[in-house]
Amino acid sequence: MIVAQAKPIEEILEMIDKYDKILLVGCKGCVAVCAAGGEKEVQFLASAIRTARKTQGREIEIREVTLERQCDPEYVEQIRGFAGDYQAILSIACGVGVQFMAEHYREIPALPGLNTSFMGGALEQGVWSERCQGCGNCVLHLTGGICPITRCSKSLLNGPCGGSSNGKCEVDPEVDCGWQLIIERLKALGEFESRFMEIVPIKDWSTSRDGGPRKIVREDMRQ
Amino acid sequence: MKTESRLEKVLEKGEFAVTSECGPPRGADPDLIRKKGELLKGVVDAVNVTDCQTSVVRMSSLSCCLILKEMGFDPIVQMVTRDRNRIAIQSDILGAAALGINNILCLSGDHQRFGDHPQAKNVYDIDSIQLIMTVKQMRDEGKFLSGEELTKVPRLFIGAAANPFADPFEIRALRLAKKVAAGAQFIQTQCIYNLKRFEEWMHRVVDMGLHEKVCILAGVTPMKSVGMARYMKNMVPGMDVPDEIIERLKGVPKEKQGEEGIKICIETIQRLREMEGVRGVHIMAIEWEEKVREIAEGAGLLPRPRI
Amino acid sequence: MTGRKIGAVMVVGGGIGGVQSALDLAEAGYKVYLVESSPSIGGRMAQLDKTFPTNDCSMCILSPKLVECGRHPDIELLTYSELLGLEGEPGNFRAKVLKHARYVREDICTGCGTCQQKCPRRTASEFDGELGERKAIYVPYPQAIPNVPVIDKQICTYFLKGKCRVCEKVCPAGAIDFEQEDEELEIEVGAVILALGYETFDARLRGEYGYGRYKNVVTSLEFERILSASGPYRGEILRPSDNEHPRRIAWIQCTGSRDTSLGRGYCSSVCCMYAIKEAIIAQEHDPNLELTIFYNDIRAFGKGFEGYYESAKKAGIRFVKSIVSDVKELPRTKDLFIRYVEDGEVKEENFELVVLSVGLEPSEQTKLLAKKLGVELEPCGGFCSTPFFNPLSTTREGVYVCGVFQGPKDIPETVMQASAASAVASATISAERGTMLQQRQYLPEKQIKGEKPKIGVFVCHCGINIAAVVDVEAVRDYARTLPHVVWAEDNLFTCAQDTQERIKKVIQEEGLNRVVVAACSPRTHEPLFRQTLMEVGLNPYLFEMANIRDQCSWVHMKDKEGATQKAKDLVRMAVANAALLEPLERERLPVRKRALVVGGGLAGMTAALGFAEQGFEVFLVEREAELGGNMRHIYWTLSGEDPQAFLEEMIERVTTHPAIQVITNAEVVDHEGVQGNFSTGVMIAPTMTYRKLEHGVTVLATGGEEYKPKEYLYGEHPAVLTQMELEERIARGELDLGELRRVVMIQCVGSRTEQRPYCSRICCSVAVKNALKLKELAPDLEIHVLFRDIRTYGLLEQYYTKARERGVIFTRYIPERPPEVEAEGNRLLVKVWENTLKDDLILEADLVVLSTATLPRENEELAAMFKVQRTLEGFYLEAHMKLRPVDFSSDGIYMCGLAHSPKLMDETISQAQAAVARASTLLAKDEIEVGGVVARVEPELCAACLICVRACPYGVPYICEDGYSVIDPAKCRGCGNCAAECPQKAIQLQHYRDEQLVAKVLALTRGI
Amino acid sequence: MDYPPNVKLIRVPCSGRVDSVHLIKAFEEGMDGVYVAGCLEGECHFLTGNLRAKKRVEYVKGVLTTLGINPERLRMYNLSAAMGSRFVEIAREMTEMIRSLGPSPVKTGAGREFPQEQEEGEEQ
Repeated sequence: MIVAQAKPIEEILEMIDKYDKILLVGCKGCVAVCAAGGEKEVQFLASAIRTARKTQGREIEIREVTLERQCDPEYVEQIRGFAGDYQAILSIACGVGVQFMAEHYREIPALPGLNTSFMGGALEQGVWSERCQGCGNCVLHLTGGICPITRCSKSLLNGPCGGSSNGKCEVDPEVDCGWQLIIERLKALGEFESRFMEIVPIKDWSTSRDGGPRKIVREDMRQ
Repeated sequence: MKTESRLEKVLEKGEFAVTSECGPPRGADPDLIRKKGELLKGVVDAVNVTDCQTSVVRMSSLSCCLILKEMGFDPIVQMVTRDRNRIAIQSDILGAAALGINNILCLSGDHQRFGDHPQAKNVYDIDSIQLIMTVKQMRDEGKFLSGEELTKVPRLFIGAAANPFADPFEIRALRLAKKVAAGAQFIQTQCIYNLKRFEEWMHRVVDMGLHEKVCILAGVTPMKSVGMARYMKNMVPGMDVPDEIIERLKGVPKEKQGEEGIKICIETIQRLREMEGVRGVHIMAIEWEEKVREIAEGAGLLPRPRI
Repeated sequence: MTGRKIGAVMVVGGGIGGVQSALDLAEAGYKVYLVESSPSIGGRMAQLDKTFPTNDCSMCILSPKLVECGRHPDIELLTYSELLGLEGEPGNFRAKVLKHARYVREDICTGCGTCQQKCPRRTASEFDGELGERKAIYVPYPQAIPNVPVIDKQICTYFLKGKCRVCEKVCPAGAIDFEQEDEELEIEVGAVILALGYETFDARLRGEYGYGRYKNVVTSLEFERILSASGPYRGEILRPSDNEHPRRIAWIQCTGSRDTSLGRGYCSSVCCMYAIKEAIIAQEHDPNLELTIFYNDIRAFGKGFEGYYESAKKAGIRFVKSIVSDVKELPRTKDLFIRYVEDGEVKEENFELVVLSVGLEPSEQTKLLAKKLGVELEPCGGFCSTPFFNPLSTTREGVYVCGVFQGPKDIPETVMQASAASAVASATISAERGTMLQQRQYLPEKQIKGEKPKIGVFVCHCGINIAAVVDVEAVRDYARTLPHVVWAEDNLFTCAQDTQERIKKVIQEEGLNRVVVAACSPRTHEPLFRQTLMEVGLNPYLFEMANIRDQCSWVHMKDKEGATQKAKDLVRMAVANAALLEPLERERLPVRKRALVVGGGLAGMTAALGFAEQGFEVFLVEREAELGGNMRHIYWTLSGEDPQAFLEEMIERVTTHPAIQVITNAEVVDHEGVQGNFSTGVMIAPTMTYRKLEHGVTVLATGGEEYKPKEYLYGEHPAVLTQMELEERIARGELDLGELRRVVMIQCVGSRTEQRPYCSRICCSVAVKNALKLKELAPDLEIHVLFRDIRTYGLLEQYYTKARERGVIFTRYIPERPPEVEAEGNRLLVKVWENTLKDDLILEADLVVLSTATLPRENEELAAMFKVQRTLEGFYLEAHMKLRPVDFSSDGIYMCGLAHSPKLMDETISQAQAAVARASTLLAKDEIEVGGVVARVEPELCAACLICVRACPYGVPYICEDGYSVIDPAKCRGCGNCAAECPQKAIQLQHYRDEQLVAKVLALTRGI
Repeated sequence: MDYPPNVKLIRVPCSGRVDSVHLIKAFEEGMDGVYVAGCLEGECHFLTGNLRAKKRVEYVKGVLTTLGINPERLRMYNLSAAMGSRFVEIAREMTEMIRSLGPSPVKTGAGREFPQEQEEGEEQ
């Protein structure tokens, strides 16, 4: 899923400072699952904003909505009926959601309430970790199912650098050395001998973000 | 392909090679690098110039190499893949060769997290092994990475780094093999304090026959003080400083610790020289270049052979 | 026996013991006749102010039980009645009961109280210890069950002089019937339980204390009434002579106890604790009081008692170890002049009020009834004789006993025994379970969906508990102004049974669909009111309480205006919440009629047999290879029984009983499920076979063990033993008694210490037991017992006396200077500081015997597995110290034996039987209701994020095939953690929905 | 056993039921102080509810700080049902603390009562 976290409230308050009527839109997709942008966060943020405004003696009207997803036009259109009544849309979806809001409601500013962080998963309650950078050209079959691009701080493709120490990365002793993980996994799979010595050729990054904004078209589905 | 590299020639002759390094200045003053160069005159066969080491911004390696070249050195340009994509890298390789630089050391580079610009975006378009392949392909096949032909090949003696002390230990020799397979001709290792561990690594290297395919220069760094030893032990990832070293430094008064460090360094070089497969020594006297001569002298490495 | 058996039990005595027996029996499927000689049930506990060691209000915790008893369809109350005799045989008795004429018809009286108000004739109130008054027609106390007055023929003007009949004139219901006559009933029952209780010692017999002559000398029971908010002085501490506040109060312990000269050679067991409690409560009323307790030994031997005693000492209550020789009244001031001896010195002191801590004894009527029934009494004190290993059986088969009539004891032990008696009494007729029951009559549940809220508010005065501080009428009037409120009224006691009838009437007449009671704590009273709602077809969850007593009147006594305002706020919040209440569904689950007993010692085996005799299957799981536990090391008792013979026979019965599966060498490894449907995994050695046991209830009887001391050279010197080791050696003949000249026993080894601050209860009597045994075997042997307080409570006191008579020397030591033991070759030197003589006593001993603490057996993992709570010392923690002494707060799990607290074998047997009784109330049911306050998922909103799955402490939620979270209402415990964490607000904890909690906040801040 | 009547209770089955939204709402509504009273640590009737509540309280305290509301206005207390006198003590302590702080800025509209500098403890 896309993992995001709340922006500092001060930043949000500054963003909406000139408004007194805003629409706060949550998303039931990834950001709900990572506890950043679901209905609960909508309620919490709305209340926090109103609380802050009250301390300044200024009222603010906030309408609270949570959409099924903010990355599908049909859902985004669900606020069409009343979006125009508000001076700004504060979206606590991922960056996709915020942009979809902006694209659909061109006359109203769409503001981000979250910092979209990465694609990852939950390690345990309240802990999420990055797993994929969306390079568009997956090599996981070569690396024991552990992504060197995401899990190695330097995205090395041919083994660990000299900074790997006790299974940890030189960047942060809390971070596992991705290559250590890959090596262990390859060994467990009995693929170490065959895989490790093979020099992985220079990667084609054009399928990645480096190739410019990406788009997928399924012609068979297209109408 | 043979190059004009003095280092390559020294090694070819079967001499025990000596290299050292110069850290470029944090400013545009060329005299600072010249001053360092003076200290190494007649002491080394080649001199490395680091490439924004520890991700701290300094004068570019290539520019400093040129200054040292003018002073009569055979510089080794260090190149990290952190800051350049394959376009810039190939362009710099061509430039280096054109300017008469004969050696290149291919590195991935320290992560910027602990440098002076931790906010920077890193590149890592290719890794160090792929960089070795790149240089080799340009030199030996006369082709860019794209496969297109280039007009005049860059004749560079290709080096790489190895850290025998990083984890996981068991792949360290294998990784060296990968670098050799990619085209590395000389190797400069991480500084060695734990001789036992290094010996172990060397055994594996010899067992695999790698020492015959590549020239291994063992890295050494003199300790200035017990504080430095502790710092290296605890703070530098992939550094293995045994407690004996610390104990030994602790055993002498503070003002004598530097002297003791140099003594240790010399002893280390003498031990390394005995080891099968060790073809030279790379003396990294960090911000202490004035001591390189003393160390080389002490280790009986002077004078350097004439080529 | 071949005759027909009857599925009914008669319980004689309507105090807390009788009430508990009756409730357990009725819930387990037996018809109950509850016979009480006074006009109402409740007994002594109703008279008490607070209870130790939790300081709960006695009436408040008792009242719900009384109401439950009063309204239970299978309990027939026969108050103002007495049992005359019993014919027939066990299983099929015919009981003759005399029902005295009340002169008020129970079927018509509405309990409105008008007659009492108008009656012109007054007399002293027995209930208030004659410190207050009542009328000739009266209900003893406001919450009395049944709430039907009785006319006291002895003083009624009409009966005395032939005219008046004011009550008849004013009774709106026409319930007065002067023609009523005593009635003799014949009732068929299968068994009888005597819960006859006690009366307090007549303090006049200790003439030197001046009770009866000096107004300011009162009994402890009278002082309870003085403390009580509903008592004669409305909770102010006043003294009878001048209604002034006394400053210095003294308690004199052992008045009528431990006194062979008065024929009361037993200890009354409860006086030390109630005196401490009375002092603590008095101090809470007025911190400036000077409080002194004159005592003999402080017998704080029960669970949590020692800590309570210590807290009293810390609070500055003075304890003087001395017997008061006499009390004199100073004629002018009516103060009292006390003379006593302390440390060998005669001292004198003045007090303004003296409380005599009077002992407990069976009443003359009780003794008479016992004689009529052919039930033998103990020579000591006239308590009911019971076999040691069958402490609930009288000498007449089919007649059982519990409570103080069996021997002096406190409330929890009475409750325990009452439950136990219900188990043993019903065991004999278990085949007839359910044959005489009446189905509870509930109106079909009214559907309120779509209806607008119509809220009724009932504001309680709680006598004066609330009304003295809060302006109840103002709160009532205010409630009328709140949205959706269509009815508001105030009641003297909203929890009284007649008020329940009234609430039902109002619900029906006004068409209420939500009810708010502004009174006390939902913790004690919510079930009662919910029951009331159910009886008229309202879903029980359409009920809300505002606690305007514990959270308001009791804690804002000095700010009446503020309290009234707050009461209004609380009512407004409750009403706001009530408007949002929804009827909650409950699911019915079948009950697995099988018990699991963990622990195969005396407690576990007794419980297993108890279940089997009730007709339920049992798994008895024991960790060790053989059954018996600690009892294997006990060879005699104070009263002369043979524990080993008993044990052998018991093991035989347990292992051969067809309903009991004994699983030895077994360790519990997992546990899950809810009451009625548990499953527990055991691993059985040596093959390490795993077995899953499915059962409906669990009894944890994991036992205790003797503390192995580190003190006094134990383990270093061969002549230093524990009591258990001594017993074993004597029993095996390993001790050369001829060689011994002097034995020294040291008490409280490892107990009452900083590390283990509790009293181990049994060590004093074990020391006495073994001292007597040694004396029996070697009369010339010199035996010293070094003690802090000798705690031979109840009838055990006789043996302490006997030991002293036999020449055992008891020497007190003070904890600041404990005895010292030194080795000198084979001999031991014991040095002890004698505080009276102010000198060291040095004893050369051949044997030093340590009376060591009783510890719970390692149970931490097990407790975590069963999710049950423990005390700081590691004993299991019961749901309520007083009234639920064998229940865990988790439903369907019960405890007994040493794992609960140290106790003697007969007490363990009682508690095990009690656990059986409590568990049987569940096993007797075919199905149980689950659900109610549980988390509910709105699938539409659910993002299937798994946060609830991870947050649930019990692992209940899961994501179903359709991709949303499912929470099984049968497994959900209703904590609401999932609801709080759900990022989509897809989970709501029923009854505590976000909307409701926020509504309370809004009601508080925004007003109406 | 007396405490000021300004303390009012909202009953929950477990302190773990209390949600950060409830806490912030109470402040939005102008409550001067809020405290969560849970079981003693290690003695939660529902095993860990009180520990979760504690973490939520800590989180909301952080948010209050950024909103300029003194985080001391929100507290978590642990006590058992038998600790009546501790309850009274807490009620008094809380009331006194709120008195010294004065009314919540939510009610006065007087701006931040809590200076920005004191946010240092906050991460990032």
